[in-house]
Order: sequence, then C-alpha cells, then structure tokens
Amino acid sequence: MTDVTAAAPAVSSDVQKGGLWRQFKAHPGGVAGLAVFLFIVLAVYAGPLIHTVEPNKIDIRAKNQGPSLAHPFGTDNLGHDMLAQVLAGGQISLAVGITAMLLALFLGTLVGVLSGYIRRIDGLLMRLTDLFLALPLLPLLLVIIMLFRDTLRTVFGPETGIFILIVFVIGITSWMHTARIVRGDVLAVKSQEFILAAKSSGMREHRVILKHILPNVMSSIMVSATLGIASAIITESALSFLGLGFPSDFPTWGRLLYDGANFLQITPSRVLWPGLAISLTVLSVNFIGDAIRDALDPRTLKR
Amino acid sequence: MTLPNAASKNMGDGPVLSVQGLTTSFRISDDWRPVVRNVSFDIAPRETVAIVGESGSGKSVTSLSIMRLLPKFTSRIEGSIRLGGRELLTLGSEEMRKVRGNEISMIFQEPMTSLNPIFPIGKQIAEAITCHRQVSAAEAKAEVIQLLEKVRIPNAKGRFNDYPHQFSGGMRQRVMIAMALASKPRLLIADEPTTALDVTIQGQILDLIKVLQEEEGMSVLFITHDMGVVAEVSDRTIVMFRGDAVETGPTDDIFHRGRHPYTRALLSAVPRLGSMAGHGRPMRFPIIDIASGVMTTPETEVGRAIETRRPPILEVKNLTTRFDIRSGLLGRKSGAVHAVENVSFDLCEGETLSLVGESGCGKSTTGRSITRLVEPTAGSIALDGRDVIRLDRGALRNMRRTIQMVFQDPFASLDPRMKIGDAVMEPFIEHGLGTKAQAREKAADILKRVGLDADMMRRYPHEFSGGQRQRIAIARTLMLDPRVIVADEAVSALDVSIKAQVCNLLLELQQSFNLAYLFISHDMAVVERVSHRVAVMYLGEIVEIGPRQAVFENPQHPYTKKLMAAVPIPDPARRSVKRAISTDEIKSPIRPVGYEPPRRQYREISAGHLVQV
Amino acid sequence: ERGTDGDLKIIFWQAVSTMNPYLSGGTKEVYGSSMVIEPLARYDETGNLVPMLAAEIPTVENGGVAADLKSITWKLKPDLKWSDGTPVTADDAIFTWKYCTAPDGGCAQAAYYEGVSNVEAVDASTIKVSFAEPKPYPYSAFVGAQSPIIQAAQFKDCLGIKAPECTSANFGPIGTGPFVVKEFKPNDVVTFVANPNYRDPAKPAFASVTLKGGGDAASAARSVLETGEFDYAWNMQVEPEVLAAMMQAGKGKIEVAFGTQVERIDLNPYAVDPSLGDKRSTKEAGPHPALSDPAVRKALSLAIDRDIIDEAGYGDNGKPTCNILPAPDIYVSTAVDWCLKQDLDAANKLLEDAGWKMGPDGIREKDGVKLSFLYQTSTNSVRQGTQALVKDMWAQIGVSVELRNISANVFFGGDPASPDTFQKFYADIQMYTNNFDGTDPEKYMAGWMCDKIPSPANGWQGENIVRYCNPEYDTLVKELGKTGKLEDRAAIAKKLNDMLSNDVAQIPLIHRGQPSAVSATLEGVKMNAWDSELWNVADWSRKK
Amino acid sequence: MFTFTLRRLLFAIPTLLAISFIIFALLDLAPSDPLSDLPLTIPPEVREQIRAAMGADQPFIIRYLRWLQQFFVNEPLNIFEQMTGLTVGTGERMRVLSWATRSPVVDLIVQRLPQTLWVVGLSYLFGVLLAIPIGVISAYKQYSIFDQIGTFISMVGYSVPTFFTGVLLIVIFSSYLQWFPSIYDTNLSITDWSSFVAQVKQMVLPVTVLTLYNTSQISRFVRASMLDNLHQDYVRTARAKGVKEKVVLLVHVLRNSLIPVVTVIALGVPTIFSGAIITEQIFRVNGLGQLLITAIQGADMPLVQTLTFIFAFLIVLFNLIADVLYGLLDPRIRYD
Ligand SMILES: Nc1ncnc2c1ncn2[C@@H]1O[C@H](COP(=O)(O)OP(=O)(O)OP(=O)(O)O)[C@@H](O)[C@H]1O
Ligand SMILES: Nc1ncnc2c1ncn2[C@@H]1O[C@H](COP(=O)(O)OP(=O)(O)OP(=O)(O)O)[C@@H](O)[C@H]1O
Ligand SMILES: [Mg+2]
Ligand SMILES: [Mg+2]
Ligand code: NI
Repeated sequence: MTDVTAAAPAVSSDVQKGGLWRQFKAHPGGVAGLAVFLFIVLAVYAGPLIHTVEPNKIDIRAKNQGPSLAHPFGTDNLGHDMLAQVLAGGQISLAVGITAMLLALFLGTLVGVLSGYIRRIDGLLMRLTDLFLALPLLPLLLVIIMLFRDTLRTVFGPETGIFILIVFVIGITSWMHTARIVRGDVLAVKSQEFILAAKSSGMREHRVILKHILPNVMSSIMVSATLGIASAIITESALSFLGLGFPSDFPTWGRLLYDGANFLQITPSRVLWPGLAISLTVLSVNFIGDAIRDALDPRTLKR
Repeated sequence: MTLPNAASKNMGDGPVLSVQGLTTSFRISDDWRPVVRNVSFDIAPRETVAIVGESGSGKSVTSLSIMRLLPKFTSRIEGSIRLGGRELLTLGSEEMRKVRGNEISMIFQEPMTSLNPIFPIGKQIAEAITCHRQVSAAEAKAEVIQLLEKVRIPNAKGRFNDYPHQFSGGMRQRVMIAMALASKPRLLIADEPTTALDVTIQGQILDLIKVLQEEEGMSVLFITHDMGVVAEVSDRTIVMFRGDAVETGPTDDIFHRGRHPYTRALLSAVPRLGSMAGHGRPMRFPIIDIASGVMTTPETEVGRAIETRRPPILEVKNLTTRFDIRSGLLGRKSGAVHAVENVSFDLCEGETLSLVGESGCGKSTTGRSITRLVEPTAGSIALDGRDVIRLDRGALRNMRRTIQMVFQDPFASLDPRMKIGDAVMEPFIEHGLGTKAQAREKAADILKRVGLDADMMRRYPHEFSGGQRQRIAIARTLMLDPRVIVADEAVSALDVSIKAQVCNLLLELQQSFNLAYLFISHDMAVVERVSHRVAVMYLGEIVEIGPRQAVFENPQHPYTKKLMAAVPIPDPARRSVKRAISTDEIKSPIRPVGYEPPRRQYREISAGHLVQV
Repeated sequence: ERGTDGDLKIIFWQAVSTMNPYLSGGTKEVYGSSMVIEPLARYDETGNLVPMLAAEIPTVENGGVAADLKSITWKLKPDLKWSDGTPVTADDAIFTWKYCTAPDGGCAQAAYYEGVSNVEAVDASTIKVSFAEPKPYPYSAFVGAQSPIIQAAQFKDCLGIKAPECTSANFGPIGTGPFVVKEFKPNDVVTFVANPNYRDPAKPAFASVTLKGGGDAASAARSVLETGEFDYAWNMQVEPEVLAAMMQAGKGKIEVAFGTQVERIDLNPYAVDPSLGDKRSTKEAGPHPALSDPAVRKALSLAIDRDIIDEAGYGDNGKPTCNILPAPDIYVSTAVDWCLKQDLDAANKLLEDAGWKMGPDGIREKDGVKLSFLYQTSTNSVRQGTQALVKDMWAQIGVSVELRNISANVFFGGDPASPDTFQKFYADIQMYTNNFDGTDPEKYMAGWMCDKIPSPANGWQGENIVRYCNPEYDTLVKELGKTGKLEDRAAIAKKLNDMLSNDVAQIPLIHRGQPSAVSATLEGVKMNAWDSELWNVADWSRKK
Repeated sequence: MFTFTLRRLLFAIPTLLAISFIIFALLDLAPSDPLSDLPLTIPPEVREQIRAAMGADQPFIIRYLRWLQQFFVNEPLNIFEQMTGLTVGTGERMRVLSWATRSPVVDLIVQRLPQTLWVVGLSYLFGVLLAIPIGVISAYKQYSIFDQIGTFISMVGYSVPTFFTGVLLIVIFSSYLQWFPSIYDTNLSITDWSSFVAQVKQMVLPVTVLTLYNTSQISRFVRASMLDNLHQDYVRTARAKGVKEKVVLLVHVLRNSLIPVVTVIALGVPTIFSGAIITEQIFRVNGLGQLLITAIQGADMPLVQTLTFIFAFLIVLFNLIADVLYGLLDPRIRYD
C-alpha cells in the first residue's frame, strides 16, 4: 500500500483547488472553445473601439463593396460598414442568445426536473408543456408584443425594453424541448439506487434534485444549451424580420444574415461574416459545453 | 463455436492460464500508479485457484486485466497473460472478444451495476449463449431456465422476463453466475461470487461449480474473502497484499504453513462458527497486526446483556410488503411477490438484531420498509415511539437522522458523479450538524476508522474496490450519529482483517452511543460474533427469533438447522466431504392475486426464543 | 395558332387563394382570375379603356352613356360563348351585379357597384346600368379586372350567405377568357388549359398555364431571371442591384409598369404621447407639439434626398415624386417641385427661423419639445432601407427618429384592438404605399376630406390617415364630383394634389412602378398598371 | 401501463379542449386581421361587409362554439359520409371554412399532406437514420477525427439557418450547376421512371437542407447520451460475455441512451405535420408549413385554429407515445 498512500496525497492536493477548472483545462477542445468565445466577446465589445466606424453610418456611394482597407468586411447595399455592423450585431446577438438560452434552460430544467421528480405535478406540468408546444408562435408573439411592448418601452426605454421583451419571448417559447428531455432523463435517474440512498440519509428533496439529479442529467442540458444559443440567435432574427424584434437600425447577426442572403452573389462577405460569427459562437459554446460535461463525468476518458 | 476452444480442450497438461509479471497501473492525473505489481501464477486444467487478500489489494484488477476489460485510456497492463499458450495482451480486439465469455468468463463483484438495468435477466443470460453459439431462441431460453434453476432462482420460468431491479442482491449475483456459466468456459473467473448468498445456496453454487469442473474440465480463478470457501474449493491459493502476490501455494500449505505475516494474520482472524459457544454477549474480533501477524488486541466480550424491560427503540408489528406483478399487454396485476409477510420484532437500544435467511427471502425489503424507502403494504413501525408509516415529509426526514441504512450494493448507492468525500459529508451538512470544515474533519476521521485513507475523499466511486466502497457506505451512515443502523450486508465484501476492524468499530460505537443495529448478513460467523439476538427469515416470514445463544446453540426450525449445517468450515482437510446437493424444490414468494397468507403460530422455546410452528 | 406553345409558367410569390375575385379582393386573386373571367371592358397599358366582352366602349358621344350621366348601356360582342359552350347573355351581367350586391355575401368588389341602382337586359346582348345619381365617370361596374362577369348558371345557388360554400365554382369559375382552370390548389398552384371556346380561334398560343405561388420575391425573380424555370414573375420588390445581378444570366429581364402607387410618409398632426391613452392621434389629443408646425413638416420633406432612396430601394422601378397623384398623365401636376431636390440648408434655415434650436445632443428643440419622433412602417426590406436612409438624412437637420417596423398583417390589418395599425397611427411618422384602382382619381382624392379622418367614433375606419383637414379642399373635392368633362376634372385633381403637397399633408417619396420579371423567351407581354398584368395573356407566345 | 395509457388518453380530451380554447383566445387576441392583404382601395364599408360574411363579427364565444361544433361534429360526420356513402341527417352542415380561400379547411390540409410528408417526413426520417449512427460513432470514438468533423458539421448545420442554406444551395445547384430545380412542383405525380427521377430531383435540395438540420440536432443528443452510458459497468459485463462490439454499442448502450433521443424524436414528429415553414417557403414545397404561415399572416382564423389544433393533438399523442416508450425502454420507470 506504500505506493498507493504515497501517491494519494500528491494526487489529491493538486485536484483540491478548482477541480472542475483543472478538468476543464485538460480538455483541449474546451480550452479552444473558451478562447474563441472570449475572443468573440472581446472583439464584439472592444472591437468598436478600434474599428471606430459608426455601424449605422450610411455612405451610399460606397455601397455593395467588397472587402477593402476602409471596410474590411465590405459594405451593404446602403453603404453600412459590415465590420461595424457585425461587431454591433454581435453585442445584441450574444446578449440575446445567451440570456434567452439561459432563461429557456432555466425554465426548461425547472419544469423538467419538477415534473420528472414529483409525480403529483407531472401531469399538469407536462400538459402545460404540450400547450406551449402547440401554441402557434407568431400570434403568440404578436399578442405578447401588443400587450407589453409599450409598457416596457416606457419603463426601460426603447432599447432595454425591447431587449427584455425579446429575451422573454424567446425564453418563454423555447423551454419546452429542454423540459421534456430533462424530464425523461430525470425519470430514468431517479429510479437509481443512489437517489434512494440520498433520501435515506434524510436529504431534503430539493437538495436531492440539486446535488444528485441535476448533475446526472447535465449532458442533455448541455446539449440543449448549445443548441439553444443557436436557435435563440436565429429566432431573434426571425422576430425582427417579422417586425417583432429590434428596430431595423439595430443590426443583429441573424438579421445581417437574413438581409444578406439575397446579396449572396453580389457581396458574399455580407453573409460570410455574420454566418461565421454565429457558427463560431455556437461551435465554441458547444466545445465549452463538452468540456464541462466531461469534467462533470468522472468516468469519461480524459485527454 | 470457435475452433480454438475445441482444439485447446485436448491440449493436455499445459496450464490453461499463465500470468507472468502482470503489472497494472491506473492513470491518476497524469501519473501512472500501479495497483497490481508483478503478479505471476498459472492455472492448470480443472484446477481451482483462489486469490485472497486485503480489500483493495488488486484482486479485481488482476482479474479484469486478464479479461482486458479495464478502461482503455486510463489503465495500462504490462506483463504477459497466456491462455492455453496464446498471448492475450496482444490479441486483436475481435479475437479477444471471441475469448471473452467463450473461453474465459467472469462473474463480477457488484451484480447490481454489472447487470444491464433495462434488459430482462433472461435475455442477458441468453445473450451469453447466443453470441458464441448458433442456437435458436427457444433453445437458448430453455437452457437459461435450466441454468436459473441450477443457481436456485425460484420460479425460474416466471422470472425469465424480470428486470434486475426486481431481484434481491443475492439473486442478482446468481444471475451473474448463471450468465458466466452459460457458455461453459474453460476458465471461470469468479470475483466474490457468493458474498451475497446465504450459506445454503452458497453451498449449492459451490457444488454446481465443482460439478461443472469435473464434467467440462473447467478451471476456476476464485476471488473471495471467505476463508471457509477457500478451504472448501481451492487447490491452490494466492495471497495478495497491496498489489503484490505475497504468497502462492497449495491451499493446505497456505492454511497451515503460511509464511508471510499477512497470510498468518488473515487466517488467525478468521471467525469460526461455534467459537462463541458459551458467550452471551457479542465479542470483539481479535486484531492482528498484518505486518507482523501478531495479535495486538485480544477478543473481548462487549456490550451489555439485553435488557428487555427497556422500551424498544424500534418496534415492528405485522409488517407486510408486497410487490405487484403485472403481466400481459394490459398490465393487469397477476400476482404479487410477498417479499415481507407479517414480520414482527423489536429492537432495543444498544442491541444488535441479526436478520439471516435465504437469499431473496425479504431481508433487504424489511430493512427498506422500516426506513420507508419502499412503502409497506401493511403493518406498523414505531421508531422511538413515533409511527413511521404516518410521518409526513418533514418528520420523515428527521426520522431518517435517527435510522440510517447501509445498502447492500454499495456501488449502486453512491452517486457516480460525486466525489466520495462529498458523498460522506453530505448527510452531515444536509442536516445542518456543522460547518463544512467540521464535516470534513469528521468524515476524515470516520473514513480512517473504517480503514480508508482520508486522502481518498477526492476520488470517485468507480475508482475504488468493492470492499472500499462498502466501507464508504458505512462511513456515510455513521456521519449522522444515528441511533439505529440497518446494515444490509455491510461487511460482506471485506477481507477478514478489515471485516474485523469494521465490526469492532461497530461494536465500539454501539457501546459508546448505545446504537441499535439491524444487521442483515449471510455470514453466520460474523452474525454469531456481533449479535445479541437473531431472527431467521424464510420466504418473507420470520421463522425463528431469539437470543443469539439460544438460536445458534439450540436451533429449532428446520430451516435454521439447515442453515447452520451449511456453513463452510475453513479447513482444507474437509474439502473432500461432499454436501448432498439439495434436491428439494425451490420455494417462491410469488403468490396469485387474492392469496391470503395463513395465520402463523409461534411457540416459545425459552425466554424470547420463538419458533414458527 | 392556339395551343402550340406548350406550357406557360407564371410565378406569383404570394399565392392565389381563390379564383373568385368577388370573394377575395387581393391583387393576386384578381390577376389570377383575369385569365379566366373577363369584364366588359378593361384598361390597356396606357390606361385607355378597351372593349373585352363589349363590342365598343359606350360614351356620351356614341350614346352609350346617357346625357344625364345616370345610365350606361353596354352591347356585348356577338356570339360570345362561355368556356362550357353556352352563350354569354345580358342575364349573366345582371346576375353578377346581384351576386356582388346580395346581402351577407361579403363581396369584396362591392365598391364597383356603388351607386348602381339597377342593371337590366335591354335585349339578350344589351346591358343597361342605371345609377341613382349622375355619374361623371360611369366606367366602374363590369369594367376592369376587379369586376368581371361570372356565369349565372354556375353561380346561381351561390348568392349571399351561400357564396363561400360553392367551393368548386369559386375555384374553377367558368369564364370567357383565354384559359380555363384545370386544377386549383389554393395558395399553391393553379393549372389552366386553353379555352376551347375562346372567341379568337388563333389564341391563346399557350396550351396551358401553370400559376405557381409561394416563397419570396427574390427567389421568384431568380427562377425567371437566373434558372429560367419560370416565364413570368409578378411583383418583384427586390433591391435593384440584386435584380441586376440576376439579369446578368441573360434569361430574362424586369419590366415595369407605372400606375398610381406612391410611397409616402405620413406626419401625424395630432399628439400621440402614450400618456394620452385612447385619445392618442385624434383631434381630442390636441395638435402634435412639433409636427403641427408647418415649418417642421416642410423641412422634413426638404431634407429627404429622394434620388438616393430611389437608387437604393427601387432603381428602375421607382421615380422620385412630389405628387400624391402621380398618374395618369393628364392628372399629373408639374407645379410642385420644391421637394424633388434635397436642400438641407433650406430645411435647416426653416427650422432655425421657426425657433427650433439645435440642442447639445444634435437634436433641435423648442420650448422643451424635441424634434425626436417615432417612425413606423411595415416590415419589408426595402422599407427598412428607406427608413435607415431617411433617419440619416433627418439627423443632418437635427431631427432624430426611433425606427419601428410592424408586421404587415398587423399594420394594414385594421384590427381596432391593435395599437399598431396604420389607421390608428399611434406614431409620429409612418410610411407606406397607397394607390387607387383604375384611372379615375375622384374617390382617391376624396380620401383627404375632413370627415374621412379615422377616429374611435368611426371605429378607426376612414381613408384620411394623415388627418388632413382643410375646408377649402373639401369643397374642391365636391366640385370634382360634379364635373363631367375630363379636362376640367384633371385641372381640379391637379389643384387638389398641389394643395396636399404644398401643405405637406403627406410627404410623397417615390412613384412606384410594378416590376415583373419576364423571360426572354416570352413575347407579347405588355406591362399594365391599370388592370391585371395578365390582361393580354391571350396574346403571349413563345419566342421562336 | 395499459391503464396508464388509457387514463392518459382520457385525460387528453379535456387537455385538448383547454388547449383549443387557449389557442382560439390567443388567435382572437392577436392583432392581425384577415383583411390586411386586401388592397387599401377597398373602402371601409365593404370591409365591414366582408367581415360580416365571414362571421368574424360574431362574439368570441359564439365563434369558438361554432368551430367546436364544426370541427368535432360536422367534419367527422362528413368524413363518415364520404367513406360510407351514407347520408346522416340532411347532409347539410357547415364545415370549417377557411376565410381566405372560402373552402373547407380539412380539404386544404388533405391536399397539402402528401408533399409535406414526402419532404419534411422523409428528411426527418433521414435525419433520425443518420443521426443515430453518427451520434453513436461520435461517442464511441470520442475526440477522434470523425467526432471532431461530425461536431463541426452538425454545429454549423444547426447554427446556420435554413433561410441561408436554402438560398446557398439554390444558387449553387439550381443557378450555377442547374442540377436540381429550385421550385417544387406539387402537381408532379409519379407515373413512370422519368417522373420519378423528376420527383427525386426536386426533393433533393429541400430534403438536404432539412436533413442537415435534423441530423445535427438529434445526433448531438445521441452522442451526449451515449457518452453517459458508455462507461457503465454493465457495458463491461456485456463485453465480458464476448458480445460483439457492435451489439454492445447498439443494443446495450444505445438502448440505455435512448430516453433523451426518444424525447427529441417524439417532439420532432409532430413538427413534420406542421411542416418546415422556412424551407417550404424557399423551395415552394407549399406543404402544411406554408399553409399555416400564409394562414397566420392572412389571419385566417379557422384554418390556423384547425391546423394548430391538429398539431396540438399530435403533440399530445406523441408525448404520450414517448411516455409509454420510456416505460418500455427503462423498466424502472413505471407509471401507475
Ligand atoms: N478505475 C480505477 N481508477 C483508479 N484506481 C482504481 C480503479 N479501480 C480500482 N482502483 C484501485 O485499485 C486498487 C485495487 O482495486 P481492486 O478492485 O482490484 O481491489 P480488490 O482487491 O478487488 O478489493 P475488494 O476485495 O475490496 O474488492 C484499489 O486501491 C482501488 O482503489
Ligand atoms: N422492486 C421489486 N419489484 C419486484 N420484486 C421485488 C422488488 N424488490 C425485491 N423484489 C423481490 O422481493 C423478494 C425479496 O427481496 P429482498 O431484496 O428483500 O431479498 P433479500 O432477503 O435481501 O435477499 P438477498 O439476501 O439475496 O439480498 C425477492 O424475491 C425479490 O425478487
Ligand atoms: Mg474487488
Ligand atoms: Mg438483500
Ligand atoms: Ni507495501
């Protein structure tokens, strides 16, 4: 046992601090993902300090240009500088994507866990989920916007108001998948014996959920999160194209992509960059999610 | 069916398995840490080799190395493993697959997690047959049922389609055995195959293995803690100690002329049935220093005599728990497993009541019903004066502080994603008994007392050996300072030295805190040591209950008698003595809908010694 | 030669939902059905009436129109046959009138029969339409693609409340046009075959027509201009450079017809502060603190560079204009041209003189009122582009706007419960396109009369969205109603137009054309803004 | 299980009624208007008449009750009559009529069903069929090249919206290469080999776009779930039995991993019937998705209500199926 006991303290002391972070660091994909993600965030928030062109500055004479020194990403058909637009759009898209995803994830996990865990409210919550799944999105959005837009606008001002509204709208309409998936997983996990063991030690139910159920359904949640960011960013663009989103002088990645789709042959850079930005964000979040997942699962092969 | 099997069967006298210089290491944060070092041994045809050793000494890892079943990226196997002359370590994966299950098969230590939870057990066993042989489904099924009967699963036909979670711990283990035997392998590796079995069934299983050995020329690598079993089955024995094979030799030599201090320590600590004759109270195990083999603490009688006058802390009356059986497309109720039927007993503070009985007779269910982890069908349970069945959620939670349970299957009862340190500390923090630091301190202390290193708190359950996990489970229950502990096979997977240590710890705690134990075990020798009273269960009912001395020295019920007789004796000299293989029909606790159990009458033999008539 | 040119493939990106224009007044339905059912007369590409089922156009001169302007008498062409071979008679016209005026029928074209007191058959092929009041411009009932004649025999059980239940008739009306409906899949695709009983035996050249629907304008354009899968695509509201790029494939080109569509900006003369609640945007709310100032209105118009807007969003499909009434030619005023050229200096000066001083944030203000507006429009990429450009231009005169776009079906929906309809106009500024049917502007110009202002009292109905109210204007409109002579009518109409423009009741931006994509292999297409674009589909043929 | 299913089915009836009511209320509340795409030249009085003719001027509750009667009584009776040729009562009864087309809504749906099932259904099927092996291999060979590429493609496939991939494919394959048509011909009926080829050709692009999206989504769940189960002890047992690696993966691990996958698939199947709005628009497949979106945009209440209700029914049904499957997949999950 000498070796075992000798090795053990050494092992544990360096795992001691920030075990999760250490595990995470050991995951090259996760680190790369995090780096890319941070780069995107940095670029989007600090970029406008370097590339000082106003995103809404119109220079109609310089419309539909390819990449040049003055406009590294080219310009659109009104002469907006695409780089500035992509950067400005990123601020909104990232904020909307992440907060809406978090909201949806929170709602979905909450509903999923509760209905999976507590038999009594399962039926009710799942029928609620069915209802939300069935509700036609567009009329729902129209109603929400009709009811709340002006109130929020007066309380929070036009920009924050619409931001809250959009995040709320996306969150409230996209939690159902997560809920169903989490519920399925919870049903499977809660029948395992370690849950019984936790209960037998007198743990409170909500603690059982937090400490034993949740970590064991994490991988589905992680996938939902990654996919959720992507769909939130896209949904936002769908909203604005339906006239329900941000005013048209607030560029977002999704809308830049939508508006640019028709200009695919004229100025390919118009779609390339926003598309790339969305994909890279989602990809990096995916890798971060993977890394967290792996870090949480003690049994996966760690490389 | 593959050629090598047929060819090698008549290869004659060369060893079936030859392990040379086996070293297995695990990667723990970038370091390779060897847990098995330079182990070598041979197994001849028809030979049974036993590996005994300390818990966590690398027995399971050795066997898994032979099967090449360790996780690919976090483990490394060096040395040479030859099966009938063929090197296994360099075999292609497809070739290796054909070896597994066909030429070598294995019984895993923890049957709950080793069975696929979502397939009926019948299917899982049949798979072992169909993946190596071309047989029809019906044939396979017939064969499986036969096997199930051989491992004495009651109502085998009816349980073919049941799922692992519907079986008791011992039954799962028997399913594993059936699975391993299904393909009639040349080499059987059995990792603690009988720990969860009562002695009668254990005897039958051992006989079954012997028969197969004779008929099919099977060799067996037997890993166990039970020296009685070793003495009975093995031709040669390997003693492992902290990763090294410290001694190898014929069983007789090992038993009588062990050279390594650990071997001697191991053997002198073996409890023998009947050694308690004349003692009324539980007795501590002698502690033998494993380095020198010298007894450091002698055995002493502990605990008080049972005071029947005190009001019992736990009072169980007419407890009945049944599991509905649904069948057919409509899912109609077609019967019920009468797992616990009309069980009554009480338990006083500072008292140990042992629950023994046939595997599958409802011991675990009794334990779980008392803690309300399964809802009892009828009966009443009073814990410390409170009616457990009628407790609401909050009160139940508080109640659970008083009564704690060690689960039979420690691996399944540990959250795979939680470090064991957190798992052990959790109940303490949950009940707000102190700060995190206090919890850590206490956990470290308790872990040490059950023979684990506090540094292991950072590791995950799957990184432990079976015995280590069992100790973690015990440690967890102790965190709360409960007043009653339901210990379901709590020490079955421990080697004798550690078993002694843990039992002594339990006795010590009992003495200082007046703890009451409901001790569920198959190990009659341990039961004899630790208990004040014993209850014998059979088919869900208590058939005999009374003071330990009375039950052990004057067993009345036929089943009790049978049980006592079946206990293996750790003396290799007696191994040729054959038990008559029981041919009596296996009784099943499954009853049709509407079945009314008969009213049972009890006869009092002596004070507190009741026997069912 | 009839039916020798194979299949004609037309794409309408907004799909046709029914073939009965009386049940759905949508342009696409009107156009689709115009290949099958025909009116007595319709407008040609220059806006002149041409007889279709009628033998000639009745006028006062040829006696077809009564001298008191109270009736008009049409004579059918001889030997007209429905596609099922039965003869067309005056009774069909009478039935059509009854059909559209039956109570509970919900006829979408009822306006065309407004003022008609009776329709009778003088003889089997002579129809007399009488009016309750003298009608200076009597060509409305049975004229134009919106009021074609349907077969009495087919629709006889479909009067009034029963109208929607006659699905097969509504989807496959029997007509007199060059094509007959073969299969109708609502909102998807209509297949037509040549009418065997068409009055001109040599026409149509195509044996069949496929009218496909769905998708968006750009991809519809692509299918004609780039992939060549289709021959004709209607309503190509796509950025000009995108169309230009597609045209480089050489498979087709864009044809434009200019009608009466004007893209305009409305400035709300009433206060719209949300705190006013339901009074917003009505007279009770009081005048708009900034937009009721004529100087501001004029400055806003002056600051707009219509050429840039045209270039960015319309290209050849639009012309900058200062007129609300842009066509037909005789009605077009040339008097107003001050707004055609952007003049930022003049605009700035106007505001300066009116007391709107530049604030530190670059926004002008006066008495605590800032020139800061909410500017709404329907969702449409060209409009959003225009919004951005206008915002930029106005920023240069110290006016800031907050942009908002609203889903078209809400904006134009007129749901009285919605705050976002263009009639409610709960914004300072809004932008959309309006036009009028046919060539006569009388009804259109009446839309700026005081009593047409939408308000809660009339359920927000009313065409006077800009809430213009000028008694002088009202009198002039009434005069127009009494004037019969075309030249005089034109003079009055121009005057009305000038009044609106000079008072900046509205800011006209672009005179919009109707662009359509036409395959290079197609011959005979004559773009027509006054009637259905498919008005002469009988003359179309494949280029050999 | 059976009683559970039965109870759930019975419980589904009030659920669906409640859902239908909420949908109706929502649609009524929504500010869009059936007359919004009529030209502005149509005067207000005429608009009022049109509205009255559609019954849109009736009070909300009357319209709802009328729809209930039309949908739950008249339509089934009508189907019954058509199938049996019998006439029940007078045979005269109001069916659910679309406001925009003035034709029975059910007929419209039946007309749209084939192309939707072909395109959306097929791409869903492909999606599932591709996603499972991709997910399984990705998990089994975690961090291999295959996994990395798979991850990359599926993430890009999921994050780039169909309105973009659709246009891109059209530009490449229809405009430049001219391999496939960009517009789906719903009139095409398969009668011979060449029409079959034409059908396949016109399905290639939309099916590709949708399959990419579906595969991406489902394969991520398969992968994650497989990873959770790959290292369990029972997998070791299966290997010890000498079970083929393929069987270990596809039977032992996959079945244990199926719960989230079944959930995602069950959530996805109803969306087949709701069509793929954007893709249908781009390629003009004009299936149910396009029907729904035009109906919503045109505020065609009866049509939207009926479609959404059918959709809701399918959702409830498939979630029930998923729940039943849970019980079958994992015997520890019991409903009683
Ligand atoms: N996957 C793993 N990773 C790291 N260490 C491991 C792993 N599996 C086992 N170990 C360690 O290897 C040692 C030997 O374990 P093994 O399971 O072989 O013990 P054992 O002799 O079978 O004990 P027991 O009798 O308690 O089952 C133990 O110290 C255990 O903690
Ligand atoms: N969840 C369940 N569903 C159906 N039957 C069950 C369930 N749990 C246990 N049983 C049955 O109840 C009986 C008693 O099981 P129990 O686990 O109490 O046995 P045990 O005495 O602990 O046996 P062992 O010593 O083998 O662990 C067995 O026949 C078992 O198959
Ligand atoms: Mg072991
Ligand atoms: Mg048990
Ligand atoms: Ni050592």
